[in-house]
Amino acid sequence: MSVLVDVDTRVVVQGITGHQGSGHTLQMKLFGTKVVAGVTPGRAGTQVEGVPVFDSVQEAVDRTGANASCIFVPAPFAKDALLEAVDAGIRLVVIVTEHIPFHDMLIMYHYAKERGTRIVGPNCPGVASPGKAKVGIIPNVVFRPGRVGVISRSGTLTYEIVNGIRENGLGQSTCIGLGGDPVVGTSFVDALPWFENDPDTDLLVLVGEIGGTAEEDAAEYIRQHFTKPVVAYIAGRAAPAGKRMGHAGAIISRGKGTAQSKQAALEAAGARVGRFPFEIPDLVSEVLRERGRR
Amino acid sequence: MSVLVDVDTRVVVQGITGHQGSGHTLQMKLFGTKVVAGVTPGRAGTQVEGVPVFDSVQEAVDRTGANASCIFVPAPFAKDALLEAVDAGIRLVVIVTEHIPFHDMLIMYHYAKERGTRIVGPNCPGVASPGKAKVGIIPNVVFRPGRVGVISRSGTLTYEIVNGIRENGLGQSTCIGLGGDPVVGTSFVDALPWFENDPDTDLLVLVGEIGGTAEEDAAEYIRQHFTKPVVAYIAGRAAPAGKRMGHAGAIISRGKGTAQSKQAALEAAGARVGRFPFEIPDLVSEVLRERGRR
Amino acid sequence: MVKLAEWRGKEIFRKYGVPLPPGRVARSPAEAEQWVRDGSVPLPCVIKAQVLAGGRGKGGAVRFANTPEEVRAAAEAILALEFKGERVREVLLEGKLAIGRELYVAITLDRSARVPLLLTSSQGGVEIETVEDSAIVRQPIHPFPGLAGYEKRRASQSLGLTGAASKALSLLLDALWKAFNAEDAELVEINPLAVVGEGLVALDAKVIIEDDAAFRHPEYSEIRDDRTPLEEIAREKEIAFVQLDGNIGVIANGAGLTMATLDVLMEFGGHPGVFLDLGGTDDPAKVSEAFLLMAQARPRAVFLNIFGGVTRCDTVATGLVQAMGQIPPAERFPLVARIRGNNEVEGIEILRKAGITALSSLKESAQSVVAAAQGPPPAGGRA
Amino acid sequence: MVKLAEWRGKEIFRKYGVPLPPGRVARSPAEAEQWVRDGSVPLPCVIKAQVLAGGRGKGGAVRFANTPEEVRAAAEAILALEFKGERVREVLLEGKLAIGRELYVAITLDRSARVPLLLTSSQGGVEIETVEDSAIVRQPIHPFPGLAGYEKRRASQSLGLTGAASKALSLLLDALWKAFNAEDAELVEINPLAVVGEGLVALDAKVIIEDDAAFRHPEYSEIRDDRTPLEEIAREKEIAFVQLDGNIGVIANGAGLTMATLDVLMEFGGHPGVFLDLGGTDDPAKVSEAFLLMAQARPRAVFLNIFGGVTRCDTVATGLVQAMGQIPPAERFPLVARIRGNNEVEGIEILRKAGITALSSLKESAQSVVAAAQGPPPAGGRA
Repeated sequence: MSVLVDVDTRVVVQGITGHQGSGHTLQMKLFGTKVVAGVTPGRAGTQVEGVPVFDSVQEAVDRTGANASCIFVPAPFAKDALLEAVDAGIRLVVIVTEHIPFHDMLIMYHYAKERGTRIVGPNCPGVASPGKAKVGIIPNVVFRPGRVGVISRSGTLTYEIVNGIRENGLGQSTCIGLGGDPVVGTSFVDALPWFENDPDTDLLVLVGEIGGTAEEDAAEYIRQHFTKPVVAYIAGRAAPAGKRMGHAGAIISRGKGTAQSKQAALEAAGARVGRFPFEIPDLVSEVLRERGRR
Repeated sequence: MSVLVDVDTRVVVQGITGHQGSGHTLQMKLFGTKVVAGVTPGRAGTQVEGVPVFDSVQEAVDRTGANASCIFVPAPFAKDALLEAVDAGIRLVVIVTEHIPFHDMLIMYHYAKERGTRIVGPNCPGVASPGKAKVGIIPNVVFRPGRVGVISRSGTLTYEIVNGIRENGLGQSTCIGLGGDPVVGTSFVDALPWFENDPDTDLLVLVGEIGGTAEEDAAEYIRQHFTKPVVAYIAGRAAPAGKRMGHAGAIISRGKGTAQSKQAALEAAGARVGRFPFEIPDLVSEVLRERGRR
Repeated sequence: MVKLAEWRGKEIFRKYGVPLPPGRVARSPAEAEQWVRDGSVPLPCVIKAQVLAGGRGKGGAVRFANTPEEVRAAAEAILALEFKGERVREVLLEGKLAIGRELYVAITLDRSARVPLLLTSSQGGVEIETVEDSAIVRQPIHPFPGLAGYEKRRASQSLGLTGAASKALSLLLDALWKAFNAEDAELVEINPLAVVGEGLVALDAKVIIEDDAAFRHPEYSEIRDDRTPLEEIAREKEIAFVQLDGNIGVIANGAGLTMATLDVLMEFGGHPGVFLDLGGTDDPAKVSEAFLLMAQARPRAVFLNIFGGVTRCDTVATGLVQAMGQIPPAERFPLVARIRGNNEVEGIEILRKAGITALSSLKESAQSVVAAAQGPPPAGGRA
Repeated sequence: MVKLAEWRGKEIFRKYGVPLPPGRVARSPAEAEQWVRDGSVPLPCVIKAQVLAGGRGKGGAVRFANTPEEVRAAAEAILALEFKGERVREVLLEGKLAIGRELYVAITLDRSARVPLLLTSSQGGVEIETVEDSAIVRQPIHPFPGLAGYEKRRASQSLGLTGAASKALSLLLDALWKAFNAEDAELVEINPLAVVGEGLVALDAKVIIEDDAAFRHPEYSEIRDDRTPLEEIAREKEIAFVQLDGNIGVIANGAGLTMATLDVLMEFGGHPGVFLDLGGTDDPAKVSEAFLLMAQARPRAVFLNIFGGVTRCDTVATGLVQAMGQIPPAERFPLVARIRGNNEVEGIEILRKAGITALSSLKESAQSVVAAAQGPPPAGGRA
């Protein structure tokens, strides 16, 4: 078992003929993912990295049985790409595209949710479960199969932490990058139950950042429902109020969304919160040792 | 058991202080319905026919446990009334109001459907199950408890047919008036499975009319899935094409929606189709006799 | 149901950005000539009668002209027409274009699925009813996110459009979708949609506005329609009233019951001439008003069929008797009443006192009114 | 994030029908005087500095005037101000109204619920952050059907409005809702919303437009903001660049990693002066451009922290070395690089050849850059 993706995941790449789309199609395949189709309107009949390209997601689904999508199309067209995926019956959509207007995402989120399609992202690295499948852009090299689950709002920082876990001799069950936008398809609170119920996950790493109250919501969920150990890191202690720190969602506004508030909430919920990213892999090892899992 | 309404139905009347709202509140109570609340903004604290009035549906639900609504508010405000009922968690909404723009109904229909609320109507007489509850305006006198189910697109014509069934010594399990608009919350196809699964219904009377393909859709469903006998009547054989016959939905347009097509489809599906409304009660008795149910 | 004449439909199209040929409306031959003389409409041009009925091309209601004089003559001829019963009040002048293919595009309602439906066909320029189902692509559009890009791409594909023409279609469909929703339309149809070079141009416009949304669109209340004058009066009085080809007037309460009454009459050899649905009204004054409207249609006989469920038979009878007193003797007609339901006995008694026979059997009363309609004609004409 | 000055916010409000006091913008004392002399703005009136910072009232940036001469004098005084670092370029003149109660109304985003949120409070006229939570009514608005009537009624109730004022609120909320969506706003706020007689008037306007929707709103691209000049350049070049109060420039790839790098620096006593996120760029030219922008901020030291996951360390290093060559010697600064991940060895080698020491430990490299920043200052000023 794993979270969101597994060996039955069959990926269609929307925007496969672009630079990012084609490059990451190769990487997903190298990870072992079944990338079965690509979509770029007007490019049907061609191939990218050995993957057949179709004009529409519906055709891709009909012809290849695709059940997950990875969206690389530019922001102005992302809403349409998502609607197309949902209407074609795709159940998991990872949106890598950044700079999607949040007003578009509000529509995308509710449209998908009401039809039972799960969105991860936008502006996110995606989902990977080593040995099974990857939908997104997390670098393959940082992974190795194991029993640590990871949920994160950032990209590179997560790669670094996941890599550190690997270097410490451990591996990951599933890693989900939620994305740094204010409106995301999957939040910590959405993803926590999956890891709670995943028999392959022993411990969860939560990587948060300033802005919003997603980490506080997560802490409340952890306090009430989550039984596995949690190690957390929150980026942005040094960020001033009112400035967007790279991510559209990373902003302390009107006194809400500080790193301090998030750290305190997670600590109160029993999580071990690291001060430095490089502490996290060590904390993971330590907690697992304490619990006798290692 | 019965269809849509039962002894646990607790009705809130939206627009209770109007002429129609108050009059039919009394009639519903005389039918034996638990009318627990009324809503008219600005009239909280008053009573209508002994029923307490609230400013909002949410208050009515919180204070009285209402789980069904009957909407009498004027057409321009009907969409809002429905949204309010759905957001307050009401599961069944009967919309009596006529002349609601179908563009509004499209929004109402999908909003309610995606949240699990069932709409009956608009422009409809509602639902009644003798001895249990009535949500709507079907006259009380035409009923008596029994085992004939009725689904209809018209009002008075249905009262007459239902009354005829009563005069023939039979009674009704549940009667649903779907309403005569082009976009209705509940269609024949939606309601047929309920009667199929209702152990209290032995036979179904279907009263259709010209316009749309709801009866053809129903015939297809009956052919494939409906095991109980069906007696049908279709109004509008004498109607010319292109004219709206009273109901907004009763129009033969672009060659679609003729009475002939509907009658033929229902007959092909095994239904007994009467030529005159006054034949229907006799056909019901006859079919039940043939089946040995009488 | 407000059917808009072509030029009104095109005014709406223009408002939302649907590309149109250069054109102007004229109400006189002189005005028509002026539009070409001042360059508002280029020559050669087409002159089209602004009527609601179809088949204008074959009926001489569409002409072509190469000079201002020809324009004037064509406008004069068309404005003198009575086309399928409609007097021609306006002509639309439009510059002739170098037309490539003719396509079909429309948005209407899918009643079963409860969604708007986008219809496209590469067989434009003919009545869509004559096009085979397999040559029409139907796409349901969910009202919430609205028309999506991939749906527009599929439409392009179905019409064989690529490149600039495909982009033009995308913009045109956005405009059409906006018009459909913002104007509360039942139908927005472009047939034919012409391919002109790399672009698209709407050569015709068929727009039907929904009646029930009139409270949002007072601008449509003054527009003439294909209603008869009596239907127009009925509409103002909010009475459901339809004129038919026969001679028996039918008044009943409830659309279904009124339709069923027409059906029964037909079965017994009668010819319904008026459909009048009293609806759920209880009010004797309203009943009376409806009845006087019926009288204006000059029926040979009238059949009143009431089932008192929500309404009461006695109040309907009272209104009826009041109205009968106001009809001049020369315009009176035989009346057969059939009354059932609430206060049925009282209602029948009120009618009996006024000299009107009321039966309770639908069959007998129908037979009786059909016989009455075959008797000597009343003072006036047909219903 | 485009924060609009009050007068621009009010232009948007006017477009959607939010009621406003009679007012005009002036860019000179003479223009201000003219608006009252020609009756465009009635007297007495208020003159307000058009700056983005709050607290104008206490800061002398809002004045009142009873005569044209007073208006001119007030405008002159305000236009000479530098308010919290912003030069005042415009003043807004508005007629003074007989104000009843002051309310608060706003629409913003509820990130957790992923819906717009309608906020109302009867305690308007003060900073909303100072109002107790229990005095603010929050209503989530589902984006699909949009703002519903019952939600507006609840808002009226929460503000204690009845009758005509309640109807005015309903229209105002519709306008605000439309503005929030059509303008792709992050925030539309009226504080205070004044009760004037039976009506409502927006005395202030706070509108923030979302950056990511800029492709739909070219009209906002020219609007000045509270960005620094360098941030403005970065925005045009699409580089995530934030100026802070310290003296160490931080370049990293990925927003989370960049923030974490700031955090680590702070922990070791450093003061970050620039946040520069390279994002996922691979392109040496883009890296070089970013680095030159960093140089313009005149940092005391720069810390480059790269984890090569999607990107490659060697291409980043190449861009860096190119950029270093273009910085004039007088403007150079100590650089500490920490590189991990894809092609890490190649990247370190490229830097080494250019005389830049690259470490692989985040801790050590952070300590090293903090030490460097405490050394002798470079030629120019602070970051």
